[in-house]
Amino acid sequence: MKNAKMHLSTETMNLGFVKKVEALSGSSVRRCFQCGKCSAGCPMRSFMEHPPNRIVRLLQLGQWERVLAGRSIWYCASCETCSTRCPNKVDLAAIMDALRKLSWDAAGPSKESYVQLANRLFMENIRTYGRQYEMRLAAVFNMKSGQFLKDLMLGPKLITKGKLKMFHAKNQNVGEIERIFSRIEEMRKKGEAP
Amino acid sequence: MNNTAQKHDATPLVAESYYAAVTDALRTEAARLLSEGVVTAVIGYKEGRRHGTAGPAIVVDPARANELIFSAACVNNLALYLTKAKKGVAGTGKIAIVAKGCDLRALAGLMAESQIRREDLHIIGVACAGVFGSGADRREPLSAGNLAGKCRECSVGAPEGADIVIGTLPPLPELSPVEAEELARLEAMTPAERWAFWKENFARCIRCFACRQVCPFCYCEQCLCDRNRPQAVETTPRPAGNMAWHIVRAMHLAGRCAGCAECERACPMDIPLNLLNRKMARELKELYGHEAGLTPVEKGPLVIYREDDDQSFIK
Amino acid sequence: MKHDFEPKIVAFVCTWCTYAGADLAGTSRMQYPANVRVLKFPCTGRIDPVFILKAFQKGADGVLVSGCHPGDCHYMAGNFHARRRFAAFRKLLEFVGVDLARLEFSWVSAAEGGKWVEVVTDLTERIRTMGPLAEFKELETEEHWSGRLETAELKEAYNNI
Amino acid sequence: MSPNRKFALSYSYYPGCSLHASAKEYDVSTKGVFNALRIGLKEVPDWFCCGATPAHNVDELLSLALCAKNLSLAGKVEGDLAVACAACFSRLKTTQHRLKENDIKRKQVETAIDGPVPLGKKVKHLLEILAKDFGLDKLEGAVQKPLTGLKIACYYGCLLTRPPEVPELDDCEAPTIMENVIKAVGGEPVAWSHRLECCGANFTLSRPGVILKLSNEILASAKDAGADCIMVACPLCHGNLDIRQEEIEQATGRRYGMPVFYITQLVGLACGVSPLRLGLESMIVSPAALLREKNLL
Amino acid sequence: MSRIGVFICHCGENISRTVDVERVAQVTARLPGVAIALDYKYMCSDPGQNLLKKAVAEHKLDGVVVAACSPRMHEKTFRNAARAAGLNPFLCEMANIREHCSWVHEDREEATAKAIDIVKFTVSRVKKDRALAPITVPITKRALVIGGGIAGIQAALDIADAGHQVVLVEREPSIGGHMAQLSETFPTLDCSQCIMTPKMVDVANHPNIKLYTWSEIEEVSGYIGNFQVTVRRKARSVDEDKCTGCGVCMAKCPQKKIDNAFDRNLGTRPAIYVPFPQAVPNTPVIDRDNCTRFKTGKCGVCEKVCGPGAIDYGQQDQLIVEPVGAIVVASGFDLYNIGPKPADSPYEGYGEFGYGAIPDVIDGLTFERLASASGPTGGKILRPSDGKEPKQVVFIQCVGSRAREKGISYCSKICCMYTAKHTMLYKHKIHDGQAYVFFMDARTPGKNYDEFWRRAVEEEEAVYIRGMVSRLYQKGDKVVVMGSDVLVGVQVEIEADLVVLATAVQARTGADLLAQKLGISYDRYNFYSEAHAKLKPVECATAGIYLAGACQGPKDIPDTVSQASAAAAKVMTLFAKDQLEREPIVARVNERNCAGCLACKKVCPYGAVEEKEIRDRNGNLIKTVAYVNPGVCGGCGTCQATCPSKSVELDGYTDEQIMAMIEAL
Repeated sequence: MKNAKMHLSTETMNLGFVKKVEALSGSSVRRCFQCGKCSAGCPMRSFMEHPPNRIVRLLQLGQWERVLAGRSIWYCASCETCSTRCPNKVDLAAIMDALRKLSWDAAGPSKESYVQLANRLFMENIRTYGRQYEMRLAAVFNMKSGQFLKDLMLGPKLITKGKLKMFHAKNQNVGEIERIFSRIEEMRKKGEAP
Repeated sequence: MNNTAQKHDATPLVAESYYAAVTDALRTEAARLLSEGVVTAVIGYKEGRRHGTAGPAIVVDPARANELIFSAACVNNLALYLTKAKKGVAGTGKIAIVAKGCDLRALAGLMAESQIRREDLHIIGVACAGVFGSGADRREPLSAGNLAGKCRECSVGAPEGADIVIGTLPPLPELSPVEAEELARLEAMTPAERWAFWKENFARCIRCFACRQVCPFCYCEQCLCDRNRPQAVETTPRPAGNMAWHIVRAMHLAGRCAGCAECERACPMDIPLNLLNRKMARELKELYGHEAGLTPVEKGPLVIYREDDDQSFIK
Repeated sequence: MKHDFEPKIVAFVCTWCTYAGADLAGTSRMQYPANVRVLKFPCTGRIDPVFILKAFQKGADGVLVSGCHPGDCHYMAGNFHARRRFAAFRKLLEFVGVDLARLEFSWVSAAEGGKWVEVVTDLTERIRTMGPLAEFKELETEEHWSGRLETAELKEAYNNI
Repeated sequence: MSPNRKFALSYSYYPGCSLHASAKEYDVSTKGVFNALRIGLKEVPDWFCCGATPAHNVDELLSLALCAKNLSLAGKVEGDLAVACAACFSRLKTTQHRLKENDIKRKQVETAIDGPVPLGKKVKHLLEILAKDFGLDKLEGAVQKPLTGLKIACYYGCLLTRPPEVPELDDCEAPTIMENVIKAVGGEPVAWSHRLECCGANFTLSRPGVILKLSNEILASAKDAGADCIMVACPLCHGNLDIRQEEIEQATGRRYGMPVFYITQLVGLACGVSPLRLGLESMIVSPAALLREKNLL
Repeated sequence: MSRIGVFICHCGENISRTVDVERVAQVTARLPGVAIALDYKYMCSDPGQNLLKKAVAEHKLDGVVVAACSPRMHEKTFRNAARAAGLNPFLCEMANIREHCSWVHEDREEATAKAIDIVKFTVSRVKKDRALAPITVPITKRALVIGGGIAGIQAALDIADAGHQVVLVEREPSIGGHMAQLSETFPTLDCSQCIMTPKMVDVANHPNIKLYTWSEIEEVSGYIGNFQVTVRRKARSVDEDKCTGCGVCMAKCPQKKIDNAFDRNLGTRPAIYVPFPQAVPNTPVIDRDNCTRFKTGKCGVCEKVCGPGAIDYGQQDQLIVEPVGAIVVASGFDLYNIGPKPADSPYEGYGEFGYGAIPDVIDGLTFERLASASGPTGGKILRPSDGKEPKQVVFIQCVGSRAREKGISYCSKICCMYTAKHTMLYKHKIHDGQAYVFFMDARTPGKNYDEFWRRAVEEEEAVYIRGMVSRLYQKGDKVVVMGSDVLVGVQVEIEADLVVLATAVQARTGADLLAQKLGISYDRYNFYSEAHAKLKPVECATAGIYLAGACQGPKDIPDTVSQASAAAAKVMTLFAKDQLEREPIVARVNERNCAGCLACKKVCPYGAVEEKEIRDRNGNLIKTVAYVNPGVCGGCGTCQATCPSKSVELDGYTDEQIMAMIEAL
C-alpha cells in the first residue's frame, strides 16, 4: 500500500471524504502548500510513518485509504504545535481529530488505534460517573489492551501519595451527562450533526 | 646551424632541366601578362652577379621578361616588395609576383592584414624543391646536403591558391627535420641553459636590423623599437636591448610569421632567428589550432579569442 | 619577520576587478607582504607584453598580471584577448630561458580581497625562495658587445679588406 | 479594601477531575494561595469532566457539548471562571472560541445541552488572575519569604499557549507570564529551550514509551539549563514529569532528582502559606532537600 | 622641468599610523620635477582641498599627486579640486597609500618604503600626463525600436509620446508579437487582445511613429547618437498605400489550406493573409511560397478582385536607410522545441513526451490559442485529435527549462504562472474537468502572483503534484502520464485526455545574427547581455543600444512592459541633451605611423575602430589607416596592446605614462 502506484482520476480521488474531513475539522486541506513546518516541529514525528505534512498531501489527493492504513494519526499528541505554526492556518490538530473519528467510525478498533481505546474508556467513564476516575481508567485500559502488568509498580506509589483514590463520590447530577450523550446520538441518527 | 651530417648527401634533388623548363614557362607567362596589359609589373628573380646566385627583379617591359629566372638560388621572399616597406612598388596597378609556396603563405598573411588585396595581384606560383642554405657551394646542384634548413621540412612545395602554378615537382625524398630537432634540443634544456644559449646568440647581434628589413611582416611605418618616447627597447646593440628586441620581434610575429626564414638568412651574425618564429608558430598551433598563412584568414590567433580558451596557467 | 632577500614584485592589474579587489583587501585590513607595487590599467587587454619585459629589465624579480574573471570584463572582451596574448608570451619567455615561476597570472574579482592577498603572498614567498632574478640584471650591466668575430664569412670579409 | 465586601476579587472556580485526584495538591495549593491573597473562589457545583484530550480525539461535538455544559453551570456562579488545569482551561476556551466562530456548531451544542451556552463568561487561568487581575506589583508586595536563589524552569507545555487564538494568555512562542510571576515572588527563572515542547500528554496511559522520550528531553533541557526544579500549570504535564521521572531516570541512566511544582505551590511558599497547605508531601520527587537548602522550609 | 605638487594625506591616522608621512614628503620633495611636497591630516576635507588649490596657484604647479586613499574613492574629488584651481583634471593623479599600503602592512619601515615607491612612480606618471578635454558627440534624436511585440510597442509609444521620432521595425506582417496570441493574462485574467489592440492602434496612428512591418534589420553602422540603420522591407506584394483592408482578396483566394502559424497550425489561412483579424496594419501580405500565382503563374484572383488595385506581384524588397540616435532591441523569444532533438539544435529534445507523435500532447502556446475567444475553436477547449472536450488534463511544467544536461539550465520564469492560469481557464470552461499539474517548484515571485497560484490550487481545485513526468504514451484515446509524487514518495499514473507542456522560453532563432549586426553581446543561450546584471539592466555594453523584453531573458508581460518603459526612459535621457559628453579616456590613432593592418579593429570589443582613407590633395589614395570613433570607444586599450607599432594610444594610459612608471620602480 505504502509504495503502490497511485492512479489519479476523478474516480480514484475520494474528494468527498476530504470534504468530510474539512467539515469536521473546520480547516481547509487545499491551503497546505507542503512546506513541511508541521513535520519539522512535531514531537511525535519519529513515531509516525507518514509525517504530518504527508497526511495532508494524501488528503489533497483524496487518498484516504493510505492515510487510515497508517498509524500516524494515532500518534498525534494534540499538542497543537503544527496548528500554531502553520503559515496557512491549516488546523492539522483538528484534521487529526477528524481523521481519528472517521477511522474509528469506519473500521473500529485496531492494533494501531488502541490509544483511542483509552480515549473511549475515558468517555465511558464520563458517561457513567460524570467525572474522571483515573484508577479505574488505568485498570480497565490495561485489561482491555492486554497490558496487565503495565505500570504495576506505579499504582501503589500513587495511592500512598493520595494521588489515586480507590473510591469516588459520584456526581449528583450525572443524569444530565447521559442526556447530553444521548441527545447527540439522536441528532446523529437524524443526520443533524456530523 | 651547419648541417655537417647532411653535407655528404650530394644527390641532386631535381634535375637542372626542371629549372630551365620553369624559367622558360615563367618568361612566357611574364611576357604575356605584360604585353596584354594584365599587369604593370612582374616581381621575380634574375641572375645574380656571382655565379649561381639570384636576386629580386622587377620587370615592367615585356621585352625584358627573358631576364627572369627560377632556380634553387631564388631564396628571397618577394612578398616583401608588396608591403609598405617598399612603397615604390605597390599602388601602380595590378602586379604579378613570382611566389614559392612559402612566399605564398606570407602573401596570404599580408592580405589578411589589409596590406595587399588579392585583386591587385597576379600570383605566379612556382613549384619549388627547396633553396640553397647559407654557405652552400652554388656550383653544385641542390641536394639534401646544401638545402636550406627550412626547406627540409617544407610542406608547401607546390603552392596553392595562385593564379597559375608553374612546374611539377618530381617526388622528393623525406629529409630529417633539422629545425624541429634543434627546437626539441632547446626545449629539453633547463631554463638556465636556454637562457645561456640565447644570451650567447643575441650577444652577437649588431642591430643591423637586416632581419627586420627582410621580413614581409615588418611593414610598420615606424618600428616600436625605433621609438624614443617612450623607449620600449634600448636601441643600442647592448645585451639588454638585444634580448628585448628579439623577444619583441618574436612576439610581434607570433601567429603571423609564415616561416620563410628570411630573417635568419639575412642575419650577418648567424643568429638562429627562425627558431623563435618556429617555436611561436608551433605554440599557437597547439594552443589555438592556428597555422599562419595557409589561407588568408580574417583574424589571426592573437586578435581573436574563444570564451573557453585554455587558462590553466591563470590562478 | 625580516628576510635576507626582499623581492621586488610588480603587479599589472585592471582597475575594475583586481585593483578593486586589492582595495577590498585594504578595507578588510588583510595583511600581505609589502613587496608588491601595483600599476593600474583600465583592463588587462591594455597590458602589453613589453611592459612585463620592461619590468624584468628594470629589476622586478617577479611580475603579476591580474584582471577580471572571464565574462566579467568591464569592456566585455579585454581579458579574453589578454588571456591569449599572455598564453603566447609566457611560452616565448620560457623558450628564451625565463623561469615562468616568476610570472604569475590570476583572475581576482572586486569581491576577492582574500584571493588577492593569497596570490600576492604566494608569489612573494615563491620569489623569495627563488632569489633575485639575476639574468636580466646581468644583461643590464653588460655594457659591451660580446659577439665573437669568428665566423668563416666574417674572417674572409675581414681578410679581403 | 472595602469593609463592605469580603474580597476585592472573586471568582467562580472549575477545578476539574485531576485536581480532585492525581493533582489534588494543585487544588489544595490553589485554594491556599487564593486565601492568602484574599481572592475569593467559589467552586462550581456539580461540574462535569471537561472531556480533556480524549473527548475531542473521539468526538469533537461531544467534547464541545461537555464544556458547554460546564460553562452553563459556571454561568450560575458569580465572577469570572478561574481554571487551574491547563487542559480544562484549553478545552473551555476552545469551546467558546469554536462556538463563537461557528453558528451551526453552536446550535448543535445548544441542542445537545438543551440550553444556551454562556459564551461571554470569562474563562481565566490562575496565571492570568495572579499576573493580570491581581497584578504583579501586588503579588510582589504579598511575598513574605522570597524564593531567593531558587532556579526554576517554567514549563508551559502545549495547552497554555496553543493555538494562540484560543487561550489568549500570552505570546504563543515567547510567553513570559510564568517567568513574570516567578520573578515577582523572588524566584529565578532560568532560560531554557524546551518550555513549550510537548511532554507526551495523554499517551501516559497508552504509550508510556512516548512519554519516556519526550519528557526526558524536557527534564534534560531543564537540568542542562541549571534549573533546580520545574514549575508547571498542568496536571498531565506534572504527571509525566514527576510521576514518571524515576522511570525516565531508570530508562536513560541519567539522574535528575528534579522536583516538579505547580505554580501555586511556589507562589504559596513565597506568600507564607503553610507548607502543609501546599500538598508538598504529595510530590513523588520530594522537594524537601531542595527547599531546605534554599531556606524555604 | 615639471612643477609637480605632492600632497600626502594622513587620513586621520589611517595612513600615518603605519606610514611615516613626513618622511614620504621629505623624500618625494627631492624628486626631480617635484616643486612641493606636503603632508596633511585630511586631504579630502575642505581645508585639505584648499591647500591643494592654493599650492597649484602659488607654485604654478603643472601636475598634482595626491597620495591618499584609493582613486576609486576620491579621484573625482581631487580632480575637481585641480580643475577649480585651473589645472586640467587629468593632470591630477592619486597614489593609493591607504588601501594598497597602510591598511595591509604592519611594518612601518616597509610600509613607508612602499608608500615612497608608490608616490615616486605616480610622480613619473604625472610628468607624462597630458591635458585631456571631454569628448562631445552630436545626437540624432530619432529612435529605432526592433520588434513589434508588447515590449517594442510600449517602448515606441513612450518615446513617441515624449515627442521623438520612432522607427518601429517588425519582422511579421503585423505587430502584436506573442502577446497577441495569448488568451487571457495572469494575474488578473484580463483578455490579452482587449488590452493589447488599443496599443497596437495607437502605434498605427501615432504621428511620431514610422512603422515598418514585414521588415528586417539589414545592417547597422555608427555609434551612440549617430547610427545608420538599413531596413529591408520585404516585398509584400500589396501596395500599402492603396490597400483599404477590405479583405475581399483573402475571402476569394482559392488557396486556403495553409497552416496558420499564428494559431499554432490548428487552423488554416489563405495565401494572401493577415495573421489575425486585428492585425496592424490591416494590410495583407502574399505568402509567396504558397501562392499559386507565384508557384505556377496561373492564378491572379486577388488582383482581379482588388478594387483599389493594390495587388502588386512585381514588388521587390526595398532597402531603406534610417538615421537614428538610439536603438531599443525588443526582438522577443521563441519556444523550446519539445520533440526529438533537431539536428541543428544545441538542445536535447524530449522524445519521451511524444510531442508531434501524440496529437493530444500540445504546448502552452497552443493551449492559449485553444482557450482564446478569437482562436481556431472560438474559445472552446477541444483536443486536437478528435475535437472532444478533455475531462482530465495534465499540465507538465519545466519542459526544457532547468534541464542543464538537455541544454538549458535557466528557469523560464513564466511557466509556473501561465500553467496556473491554464488550469483556471480550463476549470472556467469545463466545470466538471480536472486539471493536474506536475511541477518541480512553483516559482511565483511577483505582485499577486503567489495568490494567483494558490487560487488555482485552493479554489479552482487544480491538483498539483510535486514531481516530474517520466514519459507519456498513447493508450486508446487516452494519453498515459507516468509521473511521481515526491511528497508522498510514490509513482503516479494518470490517464489524460490532453497533456499540455509548459515549454521553455528560448532566444529567437537568429538572435545571434541580429546581435552581430548591432554589435551587442549575448550569452551562451543567445539572450542579449545587459551591461550590468543589477545596475544597468536595460543598457547594452554598446552605448546607445537598450534592451526590452524577452530578448534579454525570459520575462512576463509586466516585467517586459516595465523594461520597455525603462529602455524608453534611457532613450529620452539620451535625447534630453543635444550633445553627448564623455570621459576622454579613449584611444587615438597616430595616422602618420599607422600601417593599416587593422589588428586594432579586430580586437575592439566596441566596434569603435573604422577604416579611414588618407588621400592627397588630388584625391589619390595614399593609405588606409585605422580611425577610433571617440563616441564609441569604451577605453579598454586592447587596441594599443595589440598594435605592433603602437600607432594607437589610449589617452590617460599611454605607453609613455606606463613606461615612466615602470622605469621609476
